[in-house]
Amino acid sequence: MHLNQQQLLPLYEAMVLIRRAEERLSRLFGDGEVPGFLHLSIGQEAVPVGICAALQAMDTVASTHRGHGHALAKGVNLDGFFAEILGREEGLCRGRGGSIHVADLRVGMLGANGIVGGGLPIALGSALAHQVRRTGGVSVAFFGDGAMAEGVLHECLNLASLWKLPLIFACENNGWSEFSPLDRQFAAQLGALGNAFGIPAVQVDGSDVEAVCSEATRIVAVARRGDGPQILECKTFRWRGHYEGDPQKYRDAGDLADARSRDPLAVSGARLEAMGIPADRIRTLERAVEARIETAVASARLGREPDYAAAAADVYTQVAGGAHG
Amino acid sequence: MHLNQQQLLPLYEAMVLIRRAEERLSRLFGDGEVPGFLHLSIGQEAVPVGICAALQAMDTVASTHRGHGHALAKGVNLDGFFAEILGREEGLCRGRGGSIHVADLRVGMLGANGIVGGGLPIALGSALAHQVRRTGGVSVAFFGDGAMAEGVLHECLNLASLWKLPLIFACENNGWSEFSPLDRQFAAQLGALGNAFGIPAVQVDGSDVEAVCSEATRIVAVARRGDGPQILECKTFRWRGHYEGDPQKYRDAGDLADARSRDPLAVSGARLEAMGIPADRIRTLERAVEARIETAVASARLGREPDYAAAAADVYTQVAGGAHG
Amino acid sequence: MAETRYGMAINRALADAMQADSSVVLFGEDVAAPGGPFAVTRGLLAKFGPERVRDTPISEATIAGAAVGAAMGGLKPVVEIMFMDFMTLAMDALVNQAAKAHFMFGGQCSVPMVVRTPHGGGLNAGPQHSQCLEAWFAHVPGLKVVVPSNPADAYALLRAAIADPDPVVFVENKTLYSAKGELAEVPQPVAIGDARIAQNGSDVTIVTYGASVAAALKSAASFAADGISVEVIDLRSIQPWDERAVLESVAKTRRLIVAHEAVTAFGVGAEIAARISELAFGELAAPVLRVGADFMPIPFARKLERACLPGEADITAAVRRSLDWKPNTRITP
Amino acid sequence: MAETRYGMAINRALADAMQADSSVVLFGEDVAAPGGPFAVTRGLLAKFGPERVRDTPISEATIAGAAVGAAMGGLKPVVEIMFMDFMTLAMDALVNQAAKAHFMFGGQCSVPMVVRTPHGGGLNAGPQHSQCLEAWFAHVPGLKVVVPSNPADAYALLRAAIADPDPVVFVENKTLYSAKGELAEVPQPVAIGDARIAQNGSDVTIVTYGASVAAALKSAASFAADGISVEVIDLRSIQPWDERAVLESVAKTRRLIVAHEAVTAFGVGAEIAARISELAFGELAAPVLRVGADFMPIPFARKLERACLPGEADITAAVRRSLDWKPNTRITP
Ligand SMILES: Cc1ncc(C[n+]2csc(CCOP(=O)(O)OP(=O)(O)O)c2C)c(N)n1
Ligand SMILES: Cc1ncc(C[n+]2csc(CCOP(=O)(O)OP(=O)(O)O)c2C)c(N)n1
Ligand SMILES: [Mg+2]
Ligand SMILES: [Mg+2]
Repeated sequence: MHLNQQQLLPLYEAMVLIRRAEERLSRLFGDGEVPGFLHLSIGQEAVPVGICAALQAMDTVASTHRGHGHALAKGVNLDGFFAEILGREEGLCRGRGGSIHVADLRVGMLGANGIVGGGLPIALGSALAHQVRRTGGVSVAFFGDGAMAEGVLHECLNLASLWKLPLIFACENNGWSEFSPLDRQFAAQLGALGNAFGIPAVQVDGSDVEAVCSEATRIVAVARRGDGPQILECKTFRWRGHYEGDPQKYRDAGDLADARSRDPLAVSGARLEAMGIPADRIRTLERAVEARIETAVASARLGREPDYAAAAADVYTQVAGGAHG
Repeated sequence: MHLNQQQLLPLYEAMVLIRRAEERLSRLFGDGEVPGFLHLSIGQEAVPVGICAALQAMDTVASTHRGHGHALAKGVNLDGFFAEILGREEGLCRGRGGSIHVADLRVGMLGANGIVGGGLPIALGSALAHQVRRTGGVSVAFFGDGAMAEGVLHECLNLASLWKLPLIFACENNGWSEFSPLDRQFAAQLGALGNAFGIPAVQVDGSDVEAVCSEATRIVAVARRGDGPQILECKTFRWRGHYEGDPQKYRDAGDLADARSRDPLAVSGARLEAMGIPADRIRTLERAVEARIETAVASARLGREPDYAAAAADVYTQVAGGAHG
Repeated sequence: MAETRYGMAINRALADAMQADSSVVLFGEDVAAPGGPFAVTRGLLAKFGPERVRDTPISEATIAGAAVGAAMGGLKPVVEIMFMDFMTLAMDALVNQAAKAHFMFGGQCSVPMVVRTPHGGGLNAGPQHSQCLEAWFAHVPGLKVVVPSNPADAYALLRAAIADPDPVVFVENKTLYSAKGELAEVPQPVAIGDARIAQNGSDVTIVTYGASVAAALKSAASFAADGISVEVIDLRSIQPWDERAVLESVAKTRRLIVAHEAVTAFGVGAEIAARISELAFGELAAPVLRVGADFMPIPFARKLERACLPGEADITAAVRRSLDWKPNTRITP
Repeated sequence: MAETRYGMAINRALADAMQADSSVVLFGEDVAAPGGPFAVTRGLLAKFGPERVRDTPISEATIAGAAVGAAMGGLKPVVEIMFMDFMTLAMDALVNQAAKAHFMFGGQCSVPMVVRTPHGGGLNAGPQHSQCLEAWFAHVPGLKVVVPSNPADAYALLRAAIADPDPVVFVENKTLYSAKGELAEVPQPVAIGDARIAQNGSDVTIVTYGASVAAALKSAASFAADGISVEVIDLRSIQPWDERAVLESVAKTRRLIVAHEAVTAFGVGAEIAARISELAFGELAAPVLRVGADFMPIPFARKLERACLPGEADITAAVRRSLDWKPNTRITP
């Protein structure tokens, strides 16, 4: 199924935002401006964008250690995003979480997660809240192919099926779990596994945002109308190392070339071109995205160091009284 | 497939041993002679007996909270068994474990287990030891239908498949997980689940020891020759409460009647009769079993109270030196 | 005032909280139709329906993790882990998610969830069904931990835990479920972090919580006969714990015993002893002494379990040691 | 003698142990082909082959549980949990199975397994990748816990852990992997439970372990300039810990600081402080003071993490407080 211009352009723009934001982060990391670890999703942009395009504002997503795409596609505040990753008080998490814990609850982004598989039961609980509170919302659990080995996936497939929860299991299958390839990590096909629990599963080309979006739209509607959990497995490619700085010695040139041969931006760019969108319109769009990013970076750089006393006082929700420690 | 007389008689005897031992335990429990909780497997005897008949002495089994059958079928010392459950120094575990932790490493019985699903990775590790040490042995993980919901099953199916371990997943599906029926506990069929991981699965009538034994014999041979893990799902029936003393209000009369209508002893008893074994031969066999049990009970009752100082000194393996605490 | 059992006080707290706030939901193994493994949730399914009271499969990791997501999504989940020993399967959700979300997301959200779980021995339930692991949770910034010792506190602390914006580990005690006590028509609230003077005294202080409170009170009563006045503080909350109440008592008695059922080594008592030994160093007339379970897995056999778990006699012995302590007593290495 | 990095000392210990004993096997996430997330297991796959050195899927519960079964089956598994924070997923196998099997089966078997895992902050890895959770394991009878602070101890303690019949949690420290130190051609053995006097002194004792040893030594050096003699004890083992060594030192100095990177509250230091405050009550010239991380999840941003984690300055301040302590100093409630 193909989208029309008005539909595809914003998705393209969202993918450009993720790509450029992460390229920018990569440079900032290289310059020592990003503390800690940094996991980039370059090459995988069509997955979060295609899925989040199928969501409404009230819908919720739980993310992974590779969560920038999910965050940006769900619409987190861009300034707060950069400020967080640079460790600033103005960050979404006031500098306490960093890249691996970016969250923006206002837009239903329940947080990146440092624990592989950690987002699955959180998303399930969020789906339960949608169901019990009759919000009409759905919840999405993003997880990688490596996460499929964690027992919590099994528990969540089972419980989501038993309780017919409005939950989308969104697998980003990029073929790698850190430095190990999928076939040495997981013996099952996710689809067959889901089917065993009575959960419908589809596979899509995760480099084609239109394909992702149209499947996501379909299954989100199914989940939303109360017909239970759904699985969407997106075949995608990790272009960069597991983390920035990873020399990727374990990866051969062919695998990397394969990865780069399916560029979600190129796939959708070609479609836009075929629709007759002039190249300079695209370029203008890209420039605008880049400008937003530079503004966000500049503002993050000007941000304050996080306030230690405020952090120390915020281990528990601040209500009257109560010292801890 | 049917067994001949010489084959079936010892299996029948082993089932009688479990039945009578547990009936005896039930009475001892009623009399206050058994401390703690007691989970009986009456009605399920054909499963451990059929499977353990397919095993060799070096093969290992990891068991569950409902482990008397596994223990007795694998050949644990009967005196030590009763002494343990009565909390005596002469017990298999010197009175430190009780019913739920009965173990006899000498016969490859790696222990009953108080943690639902807890035996699965232990059995997997044991299978790994068989594989690495080239013992030629196989390992069996017994688990209930309720345990299927634990994430560790998923992890073990995956890892056993990836590593082609000589591991038998032996599910005792008695339809109940404590006070909750299977259909409210688990949304998948175990066979389909196993197949998703590339693990062959068969279902058998767990009340027919011949059926269990012949399927077990076949798949144990497959696992033993290095062709990887196998699943055996045994449909069986829990006759008694989840634990002794359970009033079973959650269970309707029909379900209980169904359970009792498939008595493994009756099924095999009828076969023995059809083979022309005289009833008094069976009765003699049963009397002998009962006598062994009475001897074991008598000796357990005469047993010593466990030695506290010895226990306190045995938290770690006793080697020279080293105080703890 | 009416006499109520500890388990029933919890039941009433759950019912009252669910009545008062439709966002309170319960889930756990056998808590709905069967009414709970210890009958604590009996009747709640009938009262509040299958949407709010749910049986789960045996999936502890997901029970706890789902509570986190549900709490972030506007519910107030109260989940049950059937024995505290099984918290081992739920640690990630509690420690890495529930405890940290509020802080690590910069205060954007709270995680108002309660995990109810029973600890403790005394039932010959063996090494995997008898542990007291509350010290683990007290060591995790972001979690609160409470351990009520009687029906009134169980009611009030559970209401406080459910009302609390942060994740609370609510530790029950298996042997207390049938214990009776007064519970008022309109129960008094109790704030998490406030200890209770269970018995006033002036010669020595016993700080304790959970099932050990009863043993401490018995010990105190036995000393009263000898004219020795023992103060018993029921801590009620472990994280945060009421340092001020303990210091005030020690300022008076100058002698402190910390008693609990958990294994002594690296247990809750270590923190209390360390802290009071520091803060009241110049005031103490004897070292702070600890009473807890011996250093071993809780054994099965009656005699072994009894010997392993601390009781009135152990507390009494510690009180004696404290009272008899002479300045020149030195235990050499 | 040759200078070696901490990570390489561990690598050599693994290689030597595997060479010496064919029942030693390794498995964990990315430990085989990739050579370990911190390159600690590099080369071992090539040396010992895919049967004995295995990559696992991301399945911490099963990694730990399989180690139990493998150990009961005659192997000596050394498994890796990539960050100590992920031990939350492996608790059941460690606490309910590994720790208890020897005792609960009446001594029928031992469980000779080692779980290697790195703890600690300093890398801005955030709240879920920086925790020091060793106090949990020290509280569990049946587990041993060691935390080496330098290459020689890392080598010797890992050999001791692998040779040990019981389950050992072998805690490494991420920031120490690249730390250099001497490692002899034929390294000296170290027994689990034996502390090391890292620095002799007579005025005050600092008991510490892991990465905090270096901070303590720096602090001690800074005091030397003022003529104050600080003794530094590197505990090396946490369970069991060397009570005698600490008591001997305190008999001399009469002042004790316990320092570690873990959160202070309910941490390892609580047990040591409680125990020494009890045993040496009459001998102490000042209260036992503790230094540890502040009570919060380890924050991400550089400034926050630095402020939260204890360092030389915090140790120095504690030593000063101890030295300056006056008998009438009383912190009132
Ligand atoms: C519980 C847990 N185990 C291990 C890790 C270390 N780790 C971080 S990412 C990762 C690989 C995840 O692979 P996948 O799920 O495919 O996600 P991808 O990195 O490919 O996006 C691992 C093992 C972790 N963070 N959490
Ligand atoms: C991890 C864990 N969760 C919960 C329990 C409590 N429990 C004991 S047996 C049981 C039901 C097990 O059902 P199943 O696996 O079908 O075995 P069955 O009792 O039918 O033999 C439960 C929930 C436990 N022992 N361990
Ligand atoms: Mg991947
Ligand atoms: Mg069952």
